[in-house]
Amino acid sequence: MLDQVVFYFFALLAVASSILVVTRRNAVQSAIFLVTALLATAGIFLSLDAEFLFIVQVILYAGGIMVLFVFVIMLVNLDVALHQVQFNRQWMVALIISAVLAAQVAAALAVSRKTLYALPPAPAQALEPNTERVAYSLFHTYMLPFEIASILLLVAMVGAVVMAKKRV
Amino acid sequence: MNAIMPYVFPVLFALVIVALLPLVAGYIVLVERKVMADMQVRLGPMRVGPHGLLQPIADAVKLLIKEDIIPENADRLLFWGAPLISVTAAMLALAALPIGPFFQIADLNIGLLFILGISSLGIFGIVLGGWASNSHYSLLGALRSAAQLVSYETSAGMAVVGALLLAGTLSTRGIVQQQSDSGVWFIFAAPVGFFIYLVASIAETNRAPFDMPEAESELVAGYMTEYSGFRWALYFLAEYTNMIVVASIATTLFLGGWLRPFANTPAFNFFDYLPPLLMLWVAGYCFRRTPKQPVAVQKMFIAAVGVLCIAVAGILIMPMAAPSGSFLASSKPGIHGAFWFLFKVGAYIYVFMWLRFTFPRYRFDQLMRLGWQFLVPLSIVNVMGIGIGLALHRELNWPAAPSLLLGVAITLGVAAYLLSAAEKHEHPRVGEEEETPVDA
Amino acid sequence: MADIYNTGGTNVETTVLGADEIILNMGPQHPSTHGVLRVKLHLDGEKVVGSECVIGYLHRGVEKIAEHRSYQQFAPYVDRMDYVAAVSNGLGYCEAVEKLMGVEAPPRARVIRTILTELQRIASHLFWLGTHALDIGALTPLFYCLREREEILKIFEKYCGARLTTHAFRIGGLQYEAYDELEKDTERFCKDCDRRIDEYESLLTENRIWVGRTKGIGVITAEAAIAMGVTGPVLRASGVQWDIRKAMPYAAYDQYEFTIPVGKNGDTYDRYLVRLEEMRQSVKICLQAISNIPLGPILGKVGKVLKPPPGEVYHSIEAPKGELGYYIVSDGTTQPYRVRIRPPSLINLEALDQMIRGHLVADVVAVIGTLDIVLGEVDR
Amino acid sequence: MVPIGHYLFLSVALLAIGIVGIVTRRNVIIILMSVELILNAVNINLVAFSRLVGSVEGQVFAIFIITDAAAEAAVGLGIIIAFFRNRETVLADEMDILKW
Repeated sequence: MLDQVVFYFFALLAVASSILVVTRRNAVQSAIFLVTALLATAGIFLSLDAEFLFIVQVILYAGGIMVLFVFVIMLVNLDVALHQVQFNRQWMVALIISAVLAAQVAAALAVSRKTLYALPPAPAQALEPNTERVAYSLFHTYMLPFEIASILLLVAMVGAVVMAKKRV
Repeated sequence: MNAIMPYVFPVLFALVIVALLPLVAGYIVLVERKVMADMQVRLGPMRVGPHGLLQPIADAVKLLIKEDIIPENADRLLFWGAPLISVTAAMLALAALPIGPFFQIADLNIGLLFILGISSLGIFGIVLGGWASNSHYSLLGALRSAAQLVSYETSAGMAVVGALLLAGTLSTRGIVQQQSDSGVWFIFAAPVGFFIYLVASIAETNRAPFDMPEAESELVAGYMTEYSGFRWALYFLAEYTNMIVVASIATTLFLGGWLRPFANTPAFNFFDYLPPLLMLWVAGYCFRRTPKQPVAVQKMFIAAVGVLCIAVAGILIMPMAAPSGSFLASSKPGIHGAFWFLFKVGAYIYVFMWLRFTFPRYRFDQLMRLGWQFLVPLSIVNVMGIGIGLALHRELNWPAAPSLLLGVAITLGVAAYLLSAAEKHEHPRVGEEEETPVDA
Repeated sequence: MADIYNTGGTNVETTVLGADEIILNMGPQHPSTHGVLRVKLHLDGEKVVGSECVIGYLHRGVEKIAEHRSYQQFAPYVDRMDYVAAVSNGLGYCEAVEKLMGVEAPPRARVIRTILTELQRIASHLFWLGTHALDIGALTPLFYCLREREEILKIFEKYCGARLTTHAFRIGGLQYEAYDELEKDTERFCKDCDRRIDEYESLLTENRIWVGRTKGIGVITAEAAIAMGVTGPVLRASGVQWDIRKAMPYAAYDQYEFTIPVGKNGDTYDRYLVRLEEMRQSVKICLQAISNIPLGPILGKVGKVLKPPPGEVYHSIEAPKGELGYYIVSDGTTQPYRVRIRPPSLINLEALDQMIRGHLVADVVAVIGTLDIVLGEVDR
Repeated sequence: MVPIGHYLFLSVALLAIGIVGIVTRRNVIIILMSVELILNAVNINLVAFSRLVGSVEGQVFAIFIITDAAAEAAVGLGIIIAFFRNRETVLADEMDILKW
């Protein structure tokens, strides 16, 4: 019961703020609603016993990446942007793509419904202790991807600096 | 019924904290003003209540009834919401703090990360408030603070990681337990980490000498320039709550949380008598000042404060006087733990104030340089040093003290190198030694 | 490598006015423009690429008022220019009129004038130190400085009854005879002051943040300083040894031993050191002066109605902030035909633009502070 | 645990909203934000299935995706700043030159 309330609360919050993200004219407000959506997702993670991912989502996504976004939005001139047309005329395309997507997922779910729903969820303790399990998996099984990810970050950092640097 | 029971105490405790926090923040402001006055050969607030004891309440009332001004071209939604974000983030972070072994809202598995993560969301309040005000001063202040918080979070986080290596857990309670078991506060095992955290936490709470975002002599009040009244008070509340949060983190991580000094040594058990004695001393001071108050109301008020102190002393003494095994005696760690925790938090905040009134302010580029070129490398080396020490101790079975000391020594060596490199940069030319100029 | 305490961009960089340039109005209502100065800053990010000072918010037409007052009546008005150093203003004016009339103040008056003016210099520098430190973010020195300044103001109060706008002197000598304990009070203060200055130095001089904030900031070379007409400690910090007390002695300065501190780099830090040393030298002068105050009259031979012969005179003194000059034209009547005042703050302020280019907004505050301007004097 | 289908629907909803954002918006920054939304939708799936089968692998991959998002945001925003500096615009349909 409590599970469901929590899930629907966060799900509704996530969907509502996502819609606001793509519909607000003002980019700063969009960014704020994106933060809300990300935090709602973090809440869903928490309800799924993924504590570590919850905090990663909060620190990295909401606290790190989004601050970067807000920073950049403030750097680029918004007063001008506010008076520009914010949407192109592709509503139909978007709707069609979404509809097709929805239909696909619905079909897939309908087909696999029996098997998918029959799967019993793992016991609640399966992921305990969460942080240690994630760490073990990250540093033993997925050591190589982890290192590759760090190199990716390094490359991204260098790339961002090169891109954003003032041309002298 | 049983399903609800586990939630009752945390919810009650959360309500108490949320209700008391504005009051506590107000009194921290009063203490700050008094400390400032003491250091500046003044008296500080003396008018409202005896020794200005009612000043915070008068200030709060003033702020609440002030006209609510929203600038003409401000983004109303964000201008309205930004202070709320700041306050909410700061207050949420309090949830995982253990004020003594019994008083804690939630002992999360990821406790410490939770505090760090949630309090880092407060930055949105600052940035959005500055941006929504639609003023140059505010925007500059907001951009500065965004850059500053992100920079110093890095080194603060790395300093925390150093202590976490020692603790082996993220749970705040577990960290203190670990310090209790090993008998050593982590400040002694990782002094450099504590230093880094001290500096970074001052910068993160925007306090002098790192109070760039609100540097009053340059940007008037930074991101808060356009705010007034209640919204401004919310920002202030958030700032002081953040101070409490970082002080609590430092206390939990480095200063042994709720443990009293030498908690494991029975020879120092007389330390248990210090808290009640301290409270009695404060009570005595209040009574001594009572006849000197000019107005009857003030006499009564300061006497009431004295009685309150005696009551607290009584609460602190009771578990010690009660027969062992009784409920009262078993509550001793909780009550005394809460005292020591708050005492340490207070001491940490006092250091904040002390630094604020002593030092001039950094310039923004100097601040960033200090953060990125000194603190971040040092904090990484600090983690490595602690790691080396722990590896020597755990893998090679060296005794704990020398191996940890070796780690500290490595870190200090790097710190000395960084400082000397900075020195060289500062005085590139030989013989440019500055002397008091004399006439020729 | 890790230059944590870099002293910042001293090299002036001229940026073409670009799209990212914003204009920041600093003042007239701003906590650290020392009154009602308005600086229009052209910023590239936080870097200053240009600036304009807008002055005149405190203009009271002091020079014009002089044309409608008798010589005696005008004396109190000059106190209102540099209200932090009223005694010095008064001294300059009185000596200028005396020069115009060809009279001299008696020796006793001149020595007491010297003592009070030097005390005023210390008071002015103390006030500057406190506010300058406050601008840079050190809250506490201000209160220590005001504590010492209070002692000086008490001496003034005992002497003439006023603390701020003293009107202490009279054309031809002194308004009042020195009170009995003047020597004792001054000596006590001087003995104390040396120790206090050491205290301030322990707070600031070697503080890394202070050094980082002031060294290499607002540099003005000796040549540039002379070209701009900058005077006072600002000039001396650039290495020019020019002090009117030595160059063209007035009052009783030729009788005393003191040195003129000079700096090397002409930056904010040097100006700080120069002013501190000047305070020490002032203490020295005061101690020498009180040890031997000659007896005799305090007022020279001037009549009740002053009628200087037609002519003109320029007389300048070394006020705490620089050269304070009075140019007075007399047409032989009881009122001056024209008075022109050369306020040190105004001329020093002109160097501001040159000093802050290429620095950050925070440095603008430091440089305005280090120039030690008083807007009452700038706008007159 | 809430049935897994609910999570899938939520995930699809976020994905669709993200796609709508990408297709209809002109502001590049908001397009980037929509991409973040889509990545987020993927994360929900991964974590939900991780909980369902009781293995942390899904969470580990979610962490990798967040890392990816960080890298993408850094480079993307760097490009936007560089572009804005040259063309004074952040609108996608005005980014119509191959070289500047």
